[in-house]
Amino acid sequence: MSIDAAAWDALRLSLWVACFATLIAVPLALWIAWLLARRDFPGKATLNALVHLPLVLPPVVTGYLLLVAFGRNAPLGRALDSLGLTLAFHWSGAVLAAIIMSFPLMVRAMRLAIEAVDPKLEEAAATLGAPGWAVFGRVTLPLIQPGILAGAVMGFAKAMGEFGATITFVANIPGQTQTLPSAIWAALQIPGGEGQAIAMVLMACAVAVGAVALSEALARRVARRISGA
Amino acid sequence: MSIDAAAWDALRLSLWVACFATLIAVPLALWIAWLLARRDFPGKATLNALVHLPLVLPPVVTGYLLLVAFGRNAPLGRALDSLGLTLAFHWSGAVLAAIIMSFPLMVRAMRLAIEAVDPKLEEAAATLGAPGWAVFGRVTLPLIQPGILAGAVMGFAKAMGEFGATITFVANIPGQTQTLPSAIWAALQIPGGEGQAIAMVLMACAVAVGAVALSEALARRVARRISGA
Amino acid sequence: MSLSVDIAHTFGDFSLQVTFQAEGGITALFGRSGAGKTSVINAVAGLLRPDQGRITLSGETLFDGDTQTFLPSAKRRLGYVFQDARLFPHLSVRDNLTFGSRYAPPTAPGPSLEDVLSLLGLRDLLDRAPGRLSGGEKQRVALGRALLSKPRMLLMDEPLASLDAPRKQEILPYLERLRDGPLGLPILYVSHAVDEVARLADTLVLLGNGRVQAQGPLYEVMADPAAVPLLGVREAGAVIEAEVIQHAADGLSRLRISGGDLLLPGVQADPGARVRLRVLAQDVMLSVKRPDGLSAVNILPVKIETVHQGEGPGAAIALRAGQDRLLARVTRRAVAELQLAPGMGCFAIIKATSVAPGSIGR
Amino acid sequence: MSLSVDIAHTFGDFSLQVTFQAEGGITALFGRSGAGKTSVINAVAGLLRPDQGRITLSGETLFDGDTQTFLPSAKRRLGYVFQDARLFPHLSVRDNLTFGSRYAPPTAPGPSLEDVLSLLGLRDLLDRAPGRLSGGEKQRVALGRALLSKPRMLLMDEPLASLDAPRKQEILPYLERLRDGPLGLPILYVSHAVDEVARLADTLVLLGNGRVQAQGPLYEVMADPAAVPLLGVREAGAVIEAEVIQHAADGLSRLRISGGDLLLPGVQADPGARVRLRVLAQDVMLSVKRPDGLSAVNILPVKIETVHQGEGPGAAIALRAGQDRLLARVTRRAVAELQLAPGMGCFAIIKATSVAPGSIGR
Amino acid sequence: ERLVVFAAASLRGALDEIAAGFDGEVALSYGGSGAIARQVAAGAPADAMLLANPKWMDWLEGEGIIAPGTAFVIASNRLVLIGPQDHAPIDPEQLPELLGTGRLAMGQRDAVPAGTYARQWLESAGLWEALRTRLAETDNVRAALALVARGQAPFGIVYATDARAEAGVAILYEVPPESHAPIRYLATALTERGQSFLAHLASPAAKAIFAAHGFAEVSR
Ligand SMILES: Nc1ncnc2c1ncn2[C@@H]1O[C@H](COP(=O)(O)OP(=O)(O)OP(=O)(O)O)[C@@H](O)[C@H]1O
Ligand SMILES: Nc1ncnc2c1ncn2[C@@H]1O[C@H](COP(=O)(O)OP(=O)(O)OP(=O)(O)O)[C@@H](O)[C@H]1O
Ligand SMILES: [Mg+2]
Ligand SMILES: [Mg+2]
Repeated sequence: MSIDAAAWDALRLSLWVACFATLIAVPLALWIAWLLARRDFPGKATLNALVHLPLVLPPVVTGYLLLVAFGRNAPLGRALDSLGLTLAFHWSGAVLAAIIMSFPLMVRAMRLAIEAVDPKLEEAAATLGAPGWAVFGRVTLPLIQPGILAGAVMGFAKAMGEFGATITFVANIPGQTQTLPSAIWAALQIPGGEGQAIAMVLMACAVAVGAVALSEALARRVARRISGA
Repeated sequence: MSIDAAAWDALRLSLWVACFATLIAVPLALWIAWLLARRDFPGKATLNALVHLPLVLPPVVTGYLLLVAFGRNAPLGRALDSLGLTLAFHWSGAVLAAIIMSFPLMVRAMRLAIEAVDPKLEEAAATLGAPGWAVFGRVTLPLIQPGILAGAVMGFAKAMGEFGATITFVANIPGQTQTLPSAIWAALQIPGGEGQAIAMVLMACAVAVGAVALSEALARRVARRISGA
Repeated sequence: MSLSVDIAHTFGDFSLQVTFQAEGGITALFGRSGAGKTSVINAVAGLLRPDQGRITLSGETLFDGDTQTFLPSAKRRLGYVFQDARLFPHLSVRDNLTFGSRYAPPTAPGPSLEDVLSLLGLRDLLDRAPGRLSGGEKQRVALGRALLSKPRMLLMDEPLASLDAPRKQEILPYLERLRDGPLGLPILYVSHAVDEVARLADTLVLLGNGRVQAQGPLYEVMADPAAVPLLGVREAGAVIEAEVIQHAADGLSRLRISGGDLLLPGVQADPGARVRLRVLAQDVMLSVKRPDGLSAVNILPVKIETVHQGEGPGAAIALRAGQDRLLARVTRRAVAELQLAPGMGCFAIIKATSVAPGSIGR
Repeated sequence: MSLSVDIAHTFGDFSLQVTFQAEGGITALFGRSGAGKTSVINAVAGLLRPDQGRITLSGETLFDGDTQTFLPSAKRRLGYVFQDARLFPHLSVRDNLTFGSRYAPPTAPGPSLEDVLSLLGLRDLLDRAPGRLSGGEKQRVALGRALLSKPRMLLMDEPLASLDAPRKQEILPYLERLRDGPLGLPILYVSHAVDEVARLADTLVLLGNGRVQAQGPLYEVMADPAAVPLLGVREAGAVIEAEVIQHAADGLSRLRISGGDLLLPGVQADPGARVRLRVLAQDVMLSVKRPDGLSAVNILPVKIETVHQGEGPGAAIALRAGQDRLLARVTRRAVAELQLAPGMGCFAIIKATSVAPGSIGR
Repeated sequence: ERLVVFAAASLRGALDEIAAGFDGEVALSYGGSGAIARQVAAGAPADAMLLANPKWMDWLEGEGIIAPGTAFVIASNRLVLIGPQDHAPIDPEQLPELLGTGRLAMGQRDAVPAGTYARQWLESAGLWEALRTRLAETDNVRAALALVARGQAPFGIVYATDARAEAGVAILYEVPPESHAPIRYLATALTERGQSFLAHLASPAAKAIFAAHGFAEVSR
């Protein structure tokens, strides 16, 4: 296998993992963000701290905890395994790691957006007969689109860049669990690997530029729609 | 030096670095966020992508790039050095790494908040004679406090957890650049080091809980003031 | 359909303690800025949970402080037109208008989008975003949005304050039709404008400082000389019912009230219909003998019931014309010169044009 | 101080093309919802940059499309009272009120905080957050905030729409004092309410559909029978100046106009002062012979100038009383029966109480 | 079905070449020795593993993941002292003075094997006390190399294999192998198929490749 092919594989896997992670994490993060912004319940402070934890802990620790929880020999891992969902040493594990690591970023952005929604508009929707979920879906959700978008692009970028937790949890198997950051790291581990590393860093930059540009274009459309300008 | 003392040192240093990094990064991030939210200029897209880059790149690469840019032999590093600001193997280098790594999180949150400010209020301030900076200081800034706070707490958490870029850029010098994540990482590399690592992870968790709780309390006060409820 | 409100609530220094009944039709809440009108209407809509009390609509309990009952807004089906329009900024005018229609029971009666578009002149704005509307246009969309949610009752918080007079003259008859039509849609209507209130309301609740100052059927509250200061001197005047007799070629119509006939312009109702007339106290002159050679064509024999001297130079005089009550506002000097006194018979001169089409309803 | 506006701007389908001059005093922009009033005022304030044209204030160019001049809002020093209050939600009422004071030149004349608090009844609300104010309270704070920024000119976009009549009666004289006092503060005033306009304005600009339909000194535009449909039938009426002669014990005052004397209640001005009277067309009756035994005490000999038959059953009649012009609105039937025609002399009967204190100014 | 081999990252250059010569497809997953050991303990689907740190092999034996005595040495390495490109060789005794205010870059003393070996050497050379507060410890030996190559640290202790390939640095002193515990890369098979790869690793061709990358020959 030529080096270049491996780099492309890593890029493809990273994109796949990041897209998948973003897709799963967005609704989940939205729900948590909504809970944190709008509900009071026991354990709210704990949940809030928990969401931030992956930011505070070194990623290796997060990866290690994942390994302990979802390893093939761990009860949880075994249970999921028997359901056909293998996480450890599988790209789906990389997705899980990416979700966890990007979660705090997503939740924060979305929560900020939810808190900025004028409750008077939600009240107006309620007086028009809209039940709670419809108020959320037809008023809150469209109004927080910029926040969702910001969260999604940060989460996607983080998922693209996640390394420590991923390599610890799912290792660095080319074509299977080797994401772009793992490949870059591995390239940096051998003498003369900088050339390869630079090529892959440029790939990552290109993805970042693309994702950011796309999100900006979407954000402009959303903003135009919301401000009605 | 007993292990426990080293852990406390690492915690102290991490807190110091994170606080310092947050203090410096907040105004800087606010400025960039404002530029991105409110101005159009050539190179805006590039700046925007650049801000996101530390999310996408593996931290090692960021650390390496910092070394290239701010190393002793790099012009920038030399210039700073001659100004008496030594970054090499110094906690100030850890601060720089933490700033860069937490920058995307801060900028995004603040930008989101700035974009949510009703321009009609800024217009109203202008008609009352307030020049641009006063409009920002007396209207925009107070209104985006929740975003600043959210950005600051995310940035602080990230700064507490930063590891890869820091150790690559300024190594792991106890009392100088050995932050809590470095210490946790080191403990995990030794068979049987989990015990120590867990103790330090708990420290990190405590900090996260504390920071999040503090930020929530502040956010509640700010929100009460803004909504006038 | 009857609304019964009996609530108490405190905001800091301000305390609200309001009890009133509205038996269908249009109930006007009238009062100065800060009197508590919006707070009352919010409590009815379910946006404010009062500290205590009870709100019922046609027997259904919307709120009961004792039993901790609180029906959520969405289940109350009350169409609320807010003081600030509160349009959804991300939806076009069309989507704002139709927002609530899907939550109404499919069989619920109500106006069609077409009706609302023509009534409110919104046809050209359908694809506009709310941010690009003028102040009055926003308010019209808000009104249309509430109507199209097919509510059981309309709550209107100064819905016409930002509208020009011609537009008001289009909307007011429509509200009357809603009230009187097969729906019999009851309306709780907040307004500063006495002429709107006089024209529309069946029941009048005068609010002041969080308390009900006077309440009752419009005819009674309006014809009460004691209510003159609450309503404003220039705005006081009786409201009477009349039957349309015939329309003449020059546009004047003959209307019959119990005390005689009146000739008025601009009456739209068919002969035989009953209409409501507002006769401003200041538009009624008194003469001790029947005058002639006057451009005023309406002269009614009346009996003075009470003479209510206010603080200023004017006096409010309650008159009986047949079974109807009229209110005249004259100067004290006139009271003295003409020796006006209760029990005295005289002639009320009402200028034909002073009963504007706008104040004729029902 | 003179404002000159000559601008053109297009929003989608709507095109604005407005040219007018305001020579100090109060200039009213009057027009239906969507006519373009807010757009004009925004352009003057610097919140809308017109596609082309020119705006100057006392010789200073605020905007010039040709030279690309555009003075930023903050440098224009115009106090803008917005149609929506736009209070700063994070500041207390006090901080909202004093927001602009530090940017005004220290020597600039203007009202004190104390003045504004008493005028607007805001003293108890000083520490309140805007979110806890009623609709009318917000509007009052917005007005106070603009006044306290010591502007060179006030721009008011329906500032009184959400205020009750008594509060309006307090604020209107204050605006008149601002206009007439040592400041001579010019005001650009948007309103739907003809009575406010008639009372306050020196210059009237009637806007319709983005175009100026009529403009000129208030006395002329208001007494022009052709303007009746633009103003609304019920609101039309001449505005005349009178001199206060003396106050009688019963509260009536004798005022002299060129055509004779009038007895009116509630005149606050001292003898010798000149006041402005609004006489609604519908409050003027015509009689071919001098009537007696009437409660109306004001009877003026007049000459009919024109008879303007509208579309409805009424007619607007321009009258001359001495040098003053009056407008009477009578039924067509009365025109026929009394054979009213230009050149004919007759008597105008004006009810004393129908010239309410509110419409007496200056 | 391809073979999966988990290997210490520092073996990468040589191992990639060796795997290319293997009869069959091999996926090499590189990581830190500690991470690999933990992953194997957690059930990683590896057929064989190669670690740079014997302590972790002991740990796996202790945990009962691999049978005692199955691990064997496949390569060895040497430590060198490096400095700027044009620097003359030095006597380690001079190191404390030559460092000046600079720092000595090396792997983290406890966590990174190269750091542990370096510390053992410095201790045996009697330099530890003088230098231990003047170190710049990194999370892997490549980072230490980068610090010296970028001039951030004047000197560093790294593996000979890394130093040879980096043009930006010069080898100033070869650390005597007997001054520290032997540097040994240990391999063990976890599956039947892994055995064949290990056999290939022991082949002369593989040994030649190791040697070409600067790894020292080991006698079994
Ligand atoms: N959240 C609140 N906190 C404190 N006071 C409040 C709050 N909401 C309203 N008030 C006060 O309660 C009183 C009644 O307010 P409300 O909005 O009901 O008045 P309103 O009659 O609708 O007046 P307007 O005609 O000006 O809209 C006012 O004095 C107002 O300041
Ligand atoms: N941003 C915009 N985009 C498109 N059309 C606009 C925009 N702003 C205003 N308009 C249109 O321009 C016209 C004039 O608006 P403007 O706000 O000046 O009216 P107005 O006279 O103040 O009305 P109102 O009395 O209802 O406040 C309206 O028809 C409005 O729909
Ligand atoms: Mg209100
Ligand atoms: Mg407007």
